[in-house]
Amino acid sequence: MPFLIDCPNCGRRSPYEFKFGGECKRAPDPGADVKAWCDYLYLYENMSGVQDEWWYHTMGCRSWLKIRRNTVTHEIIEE
Amino acid sequence: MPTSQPVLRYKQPEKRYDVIVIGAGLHGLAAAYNLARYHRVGRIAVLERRYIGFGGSGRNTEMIRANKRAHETLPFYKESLEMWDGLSAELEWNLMVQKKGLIALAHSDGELAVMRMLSDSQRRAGIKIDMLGPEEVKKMVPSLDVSDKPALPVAGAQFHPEGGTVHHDAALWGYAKAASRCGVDICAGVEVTGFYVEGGKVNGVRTNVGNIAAGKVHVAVGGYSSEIARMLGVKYPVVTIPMQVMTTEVMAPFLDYYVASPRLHWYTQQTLKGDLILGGQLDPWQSWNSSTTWQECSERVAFILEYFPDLAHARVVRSWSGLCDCTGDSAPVMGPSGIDGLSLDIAWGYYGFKSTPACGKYAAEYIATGKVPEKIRHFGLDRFYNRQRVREIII
Amino acid sequence: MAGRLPGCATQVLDRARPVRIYFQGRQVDAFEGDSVASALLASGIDTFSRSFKYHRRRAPSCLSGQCSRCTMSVDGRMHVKTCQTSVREGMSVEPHGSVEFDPKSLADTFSWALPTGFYYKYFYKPQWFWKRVKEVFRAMPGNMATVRPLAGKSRIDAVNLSPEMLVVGGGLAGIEAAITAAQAGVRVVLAEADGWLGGFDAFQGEAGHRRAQDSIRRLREHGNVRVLTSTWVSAIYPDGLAICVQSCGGEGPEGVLERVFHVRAGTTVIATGATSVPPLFENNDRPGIILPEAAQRLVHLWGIRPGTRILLAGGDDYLARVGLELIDKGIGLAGLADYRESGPDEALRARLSEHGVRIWSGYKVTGSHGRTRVEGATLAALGGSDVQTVACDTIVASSGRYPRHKLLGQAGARMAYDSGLNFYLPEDVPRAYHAAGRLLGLEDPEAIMAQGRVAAVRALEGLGIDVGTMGQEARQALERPSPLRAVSAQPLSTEAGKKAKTFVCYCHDVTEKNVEQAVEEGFSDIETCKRYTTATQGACQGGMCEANFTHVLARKRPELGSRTLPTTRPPVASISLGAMAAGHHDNPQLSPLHHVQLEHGGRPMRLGSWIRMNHFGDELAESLAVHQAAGICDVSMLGKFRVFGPDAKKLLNRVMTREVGNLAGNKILYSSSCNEEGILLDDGVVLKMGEDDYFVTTLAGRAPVTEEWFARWCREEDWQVHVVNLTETRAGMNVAGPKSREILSKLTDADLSNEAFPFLTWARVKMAGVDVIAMRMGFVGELSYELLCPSSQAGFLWKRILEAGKPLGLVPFGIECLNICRLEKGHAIPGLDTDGFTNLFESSFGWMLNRTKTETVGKPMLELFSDRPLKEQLIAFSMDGKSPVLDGCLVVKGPRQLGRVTSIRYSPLLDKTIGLALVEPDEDWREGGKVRLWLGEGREVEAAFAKPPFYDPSGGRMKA
Amino acid sequence: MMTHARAIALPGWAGKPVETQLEGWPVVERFEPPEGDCAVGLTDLSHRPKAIVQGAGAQRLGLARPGQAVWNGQSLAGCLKPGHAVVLDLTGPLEMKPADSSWTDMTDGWVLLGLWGPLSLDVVQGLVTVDVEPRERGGALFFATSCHGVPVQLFNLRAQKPGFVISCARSHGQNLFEACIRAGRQSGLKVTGLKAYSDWLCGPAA
Repeated sequence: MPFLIDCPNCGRRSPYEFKFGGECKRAPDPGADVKAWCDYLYLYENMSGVQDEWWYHTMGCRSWLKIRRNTVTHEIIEE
Repeated sequence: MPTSQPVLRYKQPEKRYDVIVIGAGLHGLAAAYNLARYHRVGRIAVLERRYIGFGGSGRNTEMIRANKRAHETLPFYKESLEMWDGLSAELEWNLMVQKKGLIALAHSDGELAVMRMLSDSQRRAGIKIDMLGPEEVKKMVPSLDVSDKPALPVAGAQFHPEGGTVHHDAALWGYAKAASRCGVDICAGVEVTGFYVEGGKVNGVRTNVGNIAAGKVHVAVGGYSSEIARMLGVKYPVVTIPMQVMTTEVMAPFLDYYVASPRLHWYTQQTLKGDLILGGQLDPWQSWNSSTTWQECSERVAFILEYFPDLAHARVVRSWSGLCDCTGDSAPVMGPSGIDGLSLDIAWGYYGFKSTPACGKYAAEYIATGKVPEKIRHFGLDRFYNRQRVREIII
Repeated sequence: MAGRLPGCATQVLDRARPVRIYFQGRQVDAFEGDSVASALLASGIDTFSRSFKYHRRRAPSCLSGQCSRCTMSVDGRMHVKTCQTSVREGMSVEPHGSVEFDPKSLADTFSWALPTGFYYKYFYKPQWFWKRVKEVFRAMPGNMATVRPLAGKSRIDAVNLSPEMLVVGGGLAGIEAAITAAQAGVRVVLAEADGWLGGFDAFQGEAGHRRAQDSIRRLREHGNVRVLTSTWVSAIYPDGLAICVQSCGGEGPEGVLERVFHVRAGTTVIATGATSVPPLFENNDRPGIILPEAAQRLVHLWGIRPGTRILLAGGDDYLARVGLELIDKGIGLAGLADYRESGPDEALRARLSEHGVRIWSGYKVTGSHGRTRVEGATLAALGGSDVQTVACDTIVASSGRYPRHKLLGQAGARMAYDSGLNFYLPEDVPRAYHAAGRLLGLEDPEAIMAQGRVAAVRALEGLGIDVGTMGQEARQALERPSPLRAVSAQPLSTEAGKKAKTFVCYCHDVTEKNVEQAVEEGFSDIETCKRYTTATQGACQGGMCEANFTHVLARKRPELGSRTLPTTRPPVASISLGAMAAGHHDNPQLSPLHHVQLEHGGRPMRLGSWIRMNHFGDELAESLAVHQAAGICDVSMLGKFRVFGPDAKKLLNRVMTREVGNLAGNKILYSSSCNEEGILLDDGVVLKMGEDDYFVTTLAGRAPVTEEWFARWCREEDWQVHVVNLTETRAGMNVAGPKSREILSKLTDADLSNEAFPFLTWARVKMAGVDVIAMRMGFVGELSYELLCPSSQAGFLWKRILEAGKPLGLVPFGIECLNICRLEKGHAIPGLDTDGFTNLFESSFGWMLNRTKTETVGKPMLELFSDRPLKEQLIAFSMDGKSPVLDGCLVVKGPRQLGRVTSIRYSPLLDKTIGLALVEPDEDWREGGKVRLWLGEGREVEAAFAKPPFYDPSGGRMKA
Repeated sequence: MMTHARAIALPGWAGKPVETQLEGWPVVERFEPPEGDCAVGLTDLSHRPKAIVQGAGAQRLGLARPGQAVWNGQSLAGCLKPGHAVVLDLTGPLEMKPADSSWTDMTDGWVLLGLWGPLSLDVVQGLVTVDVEPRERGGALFFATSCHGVPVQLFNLRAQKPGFVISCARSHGQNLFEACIRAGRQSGLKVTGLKAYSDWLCGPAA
């Protein structure tokens, strides 16, 4: 299947209409320690497989979307 | 004349080694070769899940250079660049080193300012660098358009005379051949699937062909480092992103230098064979898929044609991509992993190729001595926790 | 040798319309419909190119755009496939380099000294020797085109298409697929590489011609099929984009040479056909050795005699049929060597014998002879020892068939070798892609057509389109007997040619022996072997050699079992850089004040995507005018936003480092923003326009990122907040200088006095009848008004202000002057004076962090590191008079490199050079300290550390 | 008095513009020599009122889902995403009358081009990469997408005859205009004045 992103607002679009926003991460509490914050900021699961990630539809509806994608095959997994 | 002597010798792995290197790319082979040749560490194996040079080592643009930014790491890149010179003789294999010179273009006063800053840093590190005006660039590259026709005209350039190319496959096979000769076992088709870690110390790996005990394990898997991290239950500061490259049909020699535009993310050079290698931009998203993509290639070509309009009818015959494991500060991770006996040589992004000789040398030194060599001191994982990130990025 | 068949009418040739082209300056007569290659062949030209390594004579062998042995320079364009290029009156054709006499062909004689990978094995020392040798290498390759300045105009267009279905290949299968889809009412694009439709059947003599014409006629009945001929689908990318390059000839003064279709189809039918595999025998590269399809093309398309005494060789009845077609045209045959013991089909054999054609059953060709082209062939009995020599001027030979699979491979399919069929068949074809026709090994035209319909039906069903009874009918048709026919086993050599060269890869002159040697040296994996020998890596990219290369590898390493093909990578057919770039356009952004500023002498420059005015002739004079009278500057590219809704305050408090909540009335809040690491991103102002309704500005050029940034910080919240990017709605002008109030007062009734309109407040005023939001700001250090007016009225207002101000000394100024003035005040610009590592505290913006607010992005990291020493800091310095120091200069202290100058300018007002530097903390950064600037080996200049502002420290002038 | 300025420079080959003034906007009535019939007309409509409507106001426009558009003969409304609509006035008086604070006047922020006539679909298809004429029938359609790197908003009017309006940021106006001309060259695109456009828009159904 071609690598297209199904934008809930705009329909299936070329990924080049989007800006890739990285894997979904959870920020630590504001009061967490240096290790927790640096782990969060600088380390990545960098999944070779399915991961949840953010995409911003720059050329379309200008919304951030959460997409589940297989980073090896580019398959988008519908929830 | 030479007869058909085996150059690549694959072995079946034994049950235990003193050092296991994961990944038969350039860095893994170079580390193994240096260990075997210059350090007494016992039996060494290089485990490779595919074939020699499957990853980034076989999918790059062969560029060697030392014109990086961070003054604390410039000596490392300088040494690596110098090491290429003697390597053909040492490995008894012609790596086709061509220090043809690298011209990096600037397109505005602002870029020139950055370039001057870089050049001065590099000069202070003992690297030969010149700043060129548009007219000087034109003399060196007559086919380059330095007029105000391009949307971003050439405002000047940096010339790095020692920059150039090395044949990547030649380097791979040269290191592989030399490592084999020094007694290193190169085992292809052996996939590491896990690690044995006890009491914070690594003592072996699990593979598809059985367990292998090891005193030390060195990770040199290029773009695949996060897969190793998952086996170890950790994360690395790495995102894997493909980079696209293209090559054209052969043309009579017309381009003597490597020409690049850091601003527009393109570079091009003409190989000995006469084809052009074009490329220079990472894909805009994380991906482990090494299919070629159109957008980046097409955009690179569009920019290149702005400056080389006569190439409009040159023809691209092939494009490919390699996976780059990129850190946020564009510097690698080398040295301790936090696990005893397990050392890292990862996160080289798209500058792993040029760093091979020094990486091999210092990785081997670290593995053999357990002490982090001064020249790779800044590449540790700890830098992410104490605001010591390498200032490699230019903005 | 070759020549036109007398009176032979063909489908593509128009003998009534002669065309003259020029080959190496010599006139060649051709006809409308000829390709350049056919015209040259018809005129008896045998050698088209010289080979890459050995400089052997080469001529086209496929005539279908695959072998790339016919490439030449046409009208100055390099590497043009002459077999795919139509002749045009006056066309000039040049081979790449000298083809008739080539001294470098000595390499062929000395090839014994050049074993596989010789360039790795020799010359590794001494270094100087390699340096010389490589220059020789550079000059050696054959078929090297010369890059020449391009004369004349020729355009390459880009067009987007988004049909429901793309059909690749205009043969019977592709046409049927297109008709089927058209009947279902969907929009179809059909791309065919040749200049005509019909595919394989277009050159199968009368019967084939009738079949093709019938299909084409039925296709033409459908208006919703867009047919693109002369169009190579050069690649399919992971995002489903198919790049289709149409060659358009480039006629007319501004003619279109190529048109690139970027096709995004809902579904794709790939019917790219199959091609004969070139035979393996010694000297199998001589001019005159062609594939059977090429012979048919010559005869049926262009009425050209491939030779006068033709030897057919292979193991397939196809060759016998081609033989009969040749006889039918009165062309002499030297015989048919069929490596099957049984020989050709009984009926075919009888008909050949009738014409006295000699048939060697159980024989294969083992070598060719000749000087400039084939003069004879050696035949050998497969099982026995009999060897014969046959005189012939052409060898039409094939060793089986091979699918044109590259597009399928790019789409993600895997090709698996079927030893029963001796053919590669696709497996795991991804959804949305469907294969059809001869690509699947089909031979029977009925089966091919039925299968094309089935592929279309499946494709339509995949799109969720109801095809009614069509699906059923198509499938039934396919169930007729013998849809799939095995291709005969290949007449493969069992060992490498011993004496002369047997070429596997023609582009790079890689022989069977080279491949075997590589395997012996350990390069046994297909990818490594490919790289070591360079086989399949030439211009044809495996199109002519993959089959034989994988065969030789498999023969050498039978233990590997299955045959794999090298990875398929784009493009399928080489694509010009121009075609690749087509569709890319520089999109500079123009300010609403762009044209009016040009009228006033503005000097434009590109900054990011915007074009701004650097200065208006003399930035020093401009800066003095700003201080002494007044100036006006375009600041339209500042990002401007409306942020409103009940939760607007929450969002702003998150992204801004200062507290937005207490902003009241007509006050301006100046704030900055950081990323999560605490790195300074941006600065701007916030105005409160109404309840829960704010107006926010950001740095010039940052509007798109800011919009995304705002959205990012509420993407996981259920907040009611709306953001509108107003950047382009309102133009911005900064009117600055002691006389600015007086000037602007002429244009408005509003009270602009300091009492009514003090520093850091804003007001809505009507100025020259235009609605303006006016802000009292102090970036340049003088009394100044930032005016935001509707973009379309900006030019009008600018002119009115200039008219009003001219008598008082008002001048327009550019960003150079802006830089001088802001440095006089010591103002830093985020991203210019700071970089991606500079946190808020390290910049000069640290005071903007509201320490009580917890939600600010970046605050946790700033707090965590707040008690540790700074990594760097932004300092100011000055020097008397004009200094040669430029932006980017290093700040040093002995051997230490402390940082760099981020901005430095000469201020004519102060007669000082002043600057900002981003440096490591040092004890010298104190009153009286020295800043050492490195000018090169042994040369440094000293500047005095200073605490800004350098001008009007009390700020009295801007607050006046 | 003309207090407003066009964002787009008209090409010389379009003819000699016959200009009038509408509420301070310079408007090309027609070109001389007359444009005549055209397969594709390209008309600068940037002076027309435009707005973004968000939140409650957007819901009142009666747009059920993103991508849907409503054309009532005077104004066009398109839904970008839930709670976010774009409104263009094509025939009414030259004044943007926001219904409430959920409206933001974008008249000056965007250029607006009419791309109309029998072959306009071909031209628009050449401009953008999305399918602007999907199989599902019914109603006008709204798209936000990229046109050669420029973010654009596009309406497919679907009012008996093929016609589109396309808008983008003012600073990209010239880029978009030139992209339209490039894409339309093959189809015989003409740059027309307002009259031809109005005749087409308000004239009898084709």
